[in-house]
Amino acid sequence: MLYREAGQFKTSYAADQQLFPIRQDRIGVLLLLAAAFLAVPGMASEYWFSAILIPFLIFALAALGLNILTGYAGQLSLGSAAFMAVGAYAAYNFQLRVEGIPILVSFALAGLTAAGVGVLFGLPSLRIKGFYLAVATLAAQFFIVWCLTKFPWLSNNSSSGVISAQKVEILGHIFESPREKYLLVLTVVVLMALAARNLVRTSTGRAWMAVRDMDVAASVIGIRLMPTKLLAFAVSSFYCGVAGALYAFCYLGSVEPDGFSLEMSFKILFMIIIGGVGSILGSFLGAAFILLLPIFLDVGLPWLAELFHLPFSTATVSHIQTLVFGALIMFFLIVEPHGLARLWQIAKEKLRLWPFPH
Amino acid sequence: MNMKLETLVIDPPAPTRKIGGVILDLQNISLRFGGVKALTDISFDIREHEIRAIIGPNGAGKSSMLNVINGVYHPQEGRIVFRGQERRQMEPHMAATQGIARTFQNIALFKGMTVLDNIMTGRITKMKSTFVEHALWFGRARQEELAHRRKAEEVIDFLEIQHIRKTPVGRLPYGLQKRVELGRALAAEPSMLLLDEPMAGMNVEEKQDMCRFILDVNDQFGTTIVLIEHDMGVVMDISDRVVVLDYGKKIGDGVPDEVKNNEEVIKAYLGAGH
Amino acid sequence: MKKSFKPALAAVAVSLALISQSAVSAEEQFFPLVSYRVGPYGANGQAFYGGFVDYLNYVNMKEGGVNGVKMAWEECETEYNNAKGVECYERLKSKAKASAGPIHTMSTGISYALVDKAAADKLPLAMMGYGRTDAVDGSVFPYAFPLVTTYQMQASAIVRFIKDKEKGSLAGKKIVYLYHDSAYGKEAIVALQAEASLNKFELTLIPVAHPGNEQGAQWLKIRQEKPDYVIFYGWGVMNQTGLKSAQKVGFPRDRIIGSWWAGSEEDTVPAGDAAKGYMAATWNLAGKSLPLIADIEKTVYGGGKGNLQDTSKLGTVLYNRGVSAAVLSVEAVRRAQEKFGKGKAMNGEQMRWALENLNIADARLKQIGAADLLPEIKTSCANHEGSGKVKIQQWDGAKWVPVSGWIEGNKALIHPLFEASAKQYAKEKGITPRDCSKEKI
Amino acid sequence: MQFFFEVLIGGLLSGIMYSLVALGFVLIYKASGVFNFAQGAMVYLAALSVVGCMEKGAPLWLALILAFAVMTLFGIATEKFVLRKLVNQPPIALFMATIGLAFFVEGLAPMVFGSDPRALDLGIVDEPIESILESAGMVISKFDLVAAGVAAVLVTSLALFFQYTRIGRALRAVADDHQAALSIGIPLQHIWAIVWGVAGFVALVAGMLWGARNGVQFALTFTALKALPVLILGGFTSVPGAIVGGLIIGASEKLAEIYIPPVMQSLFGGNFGGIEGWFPYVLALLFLLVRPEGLFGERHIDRV
Repeated sequence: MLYREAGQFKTSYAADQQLFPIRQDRIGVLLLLAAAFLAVPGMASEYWFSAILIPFLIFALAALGLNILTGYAGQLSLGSAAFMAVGAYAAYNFQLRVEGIPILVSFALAGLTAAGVGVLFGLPSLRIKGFYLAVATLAAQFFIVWCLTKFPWLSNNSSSGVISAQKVEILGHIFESPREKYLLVLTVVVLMALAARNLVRTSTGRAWMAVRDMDVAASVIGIRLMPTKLLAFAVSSFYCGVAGALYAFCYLGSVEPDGFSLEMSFKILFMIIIGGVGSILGSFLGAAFILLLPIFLDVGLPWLAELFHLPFSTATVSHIQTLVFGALIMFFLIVEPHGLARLWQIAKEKLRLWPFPH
Repeated sequence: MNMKLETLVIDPPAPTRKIGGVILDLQNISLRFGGVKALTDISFDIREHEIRAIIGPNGAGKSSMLNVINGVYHPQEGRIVFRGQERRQMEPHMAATQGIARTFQNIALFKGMTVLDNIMTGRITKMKSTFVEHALWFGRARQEELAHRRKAEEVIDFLEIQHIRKTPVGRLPYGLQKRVELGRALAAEPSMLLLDEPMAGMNVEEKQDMCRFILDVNDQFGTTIVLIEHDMGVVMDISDRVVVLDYGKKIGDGVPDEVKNNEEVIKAYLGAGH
Repeated sequence: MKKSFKPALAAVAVSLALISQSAVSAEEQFFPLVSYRVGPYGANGQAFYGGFVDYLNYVNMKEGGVNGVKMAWEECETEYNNAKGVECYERLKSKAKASAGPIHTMSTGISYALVDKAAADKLPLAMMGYGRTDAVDGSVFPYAFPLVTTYQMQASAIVRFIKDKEKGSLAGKKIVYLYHDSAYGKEAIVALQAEASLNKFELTLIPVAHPGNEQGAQWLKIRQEKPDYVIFYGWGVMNQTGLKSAQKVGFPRDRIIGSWWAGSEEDTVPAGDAAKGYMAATWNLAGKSLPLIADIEKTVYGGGKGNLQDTSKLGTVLYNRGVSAAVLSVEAVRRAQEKFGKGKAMNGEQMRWALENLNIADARLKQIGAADLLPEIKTSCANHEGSGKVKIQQWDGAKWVPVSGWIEGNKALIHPLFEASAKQYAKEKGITPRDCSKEKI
Repeated sequence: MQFFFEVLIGGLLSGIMYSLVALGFVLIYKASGVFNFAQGAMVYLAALSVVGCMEKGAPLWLALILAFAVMTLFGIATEKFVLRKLVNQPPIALFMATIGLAFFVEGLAPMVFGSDPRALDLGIVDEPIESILESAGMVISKFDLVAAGVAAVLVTSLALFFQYTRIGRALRAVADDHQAALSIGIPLQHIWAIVWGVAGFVALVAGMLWGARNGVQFALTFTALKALPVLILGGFTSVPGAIVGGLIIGASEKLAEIYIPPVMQSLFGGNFGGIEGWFPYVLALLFLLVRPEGLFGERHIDRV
């Protein structure tokens, strides 16, 4: 009964095609945003901002980007981290080389740069499908990182290849404390998530999904495969690029090309699979799961070991963390192969009826 | 091959309908996959507003013929003249923009999307707004989405599938999926509609519904219909002209009665031992 | 289904409670250990942090801490991953407000990510022999300490060692620099190029892509080049593979000299016989017989408080290096207490001062039995490195044996490179460097 | 020219090492359509089991048998507790499950057997063959030749196994058609367990050779990265493809590492070595643009 649509009649198509057609969803999202913008900044500690909330939002944005490509347009990619690297290095270079450029413009240009590179590496998708394409995107992963290592100009000739992000200054205000950075990242991520939601509920998104579900049929009803796939690569890389810029400027501060490793690409992929392929909410849930689980294990396991006086050495506890992480991934897949977002959906369907079972 | 002769109760074609001139002319079409000949030297034409059936045993090349018409396959030889213009290489999406829509033998719906989204997708060639407008929900995006939603709802009303509009198509029974697929094709407001076995696997009642929809489409919108169907009763009842293929060759062409009495056609159907 | 979530929720609640736990009490000197013991380099971390923790325990057990202040610590696993390193740092830093020992990450990547954060939080970051090398210039990097040696000074010292072997001249010699293609491997290039033009030897650069488990092409190229020496900056599996590949093409191992990241038992044992004769730089010797190590074994392991699960690691190069890092850190605590009050826990700022004003002479090292665990070290605002000395050790097939005394890199040649790089960094970041001549001791 | 051949031969022999890892991927993909990301972790587990048993005092032959038992158990357990519960799920879910499996193994194996890098001595010294070195002046490694021999024996015995045993035929059948396989009378579950066991055996062989070559340690899991381009090139479903793909990748990446960076250096200046990380992938990608199904993969025609 809590989540009941009955009684909410739509009198116009406009009402039915809002961002969130169901009232409870609208209220829920508004509450969540209010909490994120108003309550969290007052309550969270510095640790929560710098170590959990900011990386969570940034990875959720990257996962969202990958989800657009993989979840909506059906093109499996293992190169997300490389596109983040492009974004990070592009933003750094725009700040460095263009006098007085506003930081947000740099971020947008970083996204566009990443989008351009994404389109380039998306070209093979016109001929290659499935796991073959996934492995081909690895070419992007390794090649891009290598390029960033090899062209010293890109890191302003630093001998190590490491770049240090410049100050984040908007309208004369310097975003320095974790709280300010959190708010900046939150704003960017919320806006981009809304834009993504708009994209996937309109004809752009329908074209992507059509290509994903059956590309021949899609072309028969008039969808041009090439621009549609390439647009997915571009938009996805744009998201990853902006995420990369935020990663460098609002999270780590200093980044090296090797930091944008294959491991990171995989992590982003885990997020969308665990969270839910083809779901915007899933990108956020997945990012939370993949980032928080190891932290909980890291904090919780030694505590449990102590509690039960288990003779675990520090190394053993670390091994158990890895093991449990793997086991939980399998467990969640077995319980719900379609991801956390589906679990949420099922919960919503149950709530529709609750507390009456039928 | 099932040559059912049970008769369906179907309204005869409306007398008001005027069959026009040739809109699509296929001349000496040959199609090969590697060494395998799928179609050999096939010629026939399709006139405006008519219902044209393509029949033949399994593997006769019927689906390949439709694939040639809307550009999925490119024949090695032959000419295709559409509305007086010869076309060479054409991609499927170009056929779609020229007003050719189709359904598939094995349903090719977008399984992860709802009925409404599938039908909205059918209108994609009519949409002009760009992805930037979509992302910002700005400019033409909003008006267009609403205008096309209205059109999509018309199709939904026409096919009487209002109750399932928000259901993901993957969850629908087979008969309804076929109907949704027809809806997706209709949403494009095509001038020519290619239907690949629209009634396969349906029970009598569902078939009647489908026939009614096909005739209504043809009648109300004047849509030219090219139809592949195994149910001879249906074919003979609703089509204006029938072309018969066997082993990639044309063996008969004409109005239903002619075809029914064509020696070769009878041989092909009976001799094949189906 | 519902049931199985309950323990998970409980764990979440517990973890949350733990994360928000309060800081440690004031009589303890807290060491945030941003460590790693699993993952690709887990074995290295186990030895290093095992040694580090054992020494802290040793100080507590032997003398009841420093002037009564007990050493305390908490570990957080980074898996050698930059993002996890930052998370760990942030988690531990709230506990490090009242007192903070220097942070050792044993990872160049994590150090880079922490340089700015640590400076903002006023927590000293120690990077012994790794990390951001231009932080040698303390005027720009007040809180970062690349102590003992850097990639560049080490390379310079290796060149000097070779030069001594070649009877004082390298003119016309050929040296190949084979390196891990990352910040770590790349930083020494400038130093080696400077050395090459100074000493007139021919330098060939050959990078190896991460992880470096395949070096066939590189070593065939080396065989073709026929260099007199190979300077080898490898890491992890790249080290064993390099030694094995050298054997495969018949390149003599005693002409290969590695950096300290490529000079531990973890690097040579897996290579088996192929490692025999190979040399590497180090600033601490291996072995259990060193007085301090022997005493740790007796006191800490005898007292059942040993941190190592696998005691065979006791006395390995990396274990002893962990002890070495801890000795240095504890000596800094001592120094800070001398200045700011004995018997008190020292906070980040006080520790920073101590690290910048270290002066550990040989006599003191002998006194604590750590003579061969550290070179003499004397830091200042302008020189956060403080030593620049290494020894060269050689693998005899079973253990590492020292083959040289302390060798100092060419400071006059190398340190200006740091200053230039630091200056560029200051400019990019808009930092006004401190005036080192005005720093009070 | 002599140098060219030296690099070429060295590359081909390295390529065989990649093929060994790729084989494991192919077997599982062929029989169950699962892209098994845990193959690298399995190589690690296998090698670690061998050195672990040897450290406890077992001779090499016994350690090998025990490790094979470990791998078989692992295969059966994987089928029983993971794959069976994910039947009929989309391939990406299965793929993800194998990633979870990889983490699981990477945590479990070192916990049981210790995480120190260790040497594995198979009694073959990895040195240049003297006679060739003297007569042709070329370096050909003894060890690599042995590895090539082992790979040849392995592939031959796999081929015989598939051709002449009942289980082998069932495995081939299941690759072609799951329904048909059921009609032979072997339950699909058993077939999956067996194929994971066989892949475990291949992992054991790969783990032995790679472990003896570079030491037994965590980095063995990275061998999977070397196998992926081999897979794309050879096709996911072809055993000969894995071998030929390995040879091509091995030879071309070594030649590229030697000959491409100088060209780039003359174009852009600077140092461009270390291209082995991406070169095989880009090569495989370019190859795919010409032949999207790989060298020996099955051609796929869209039917509508």
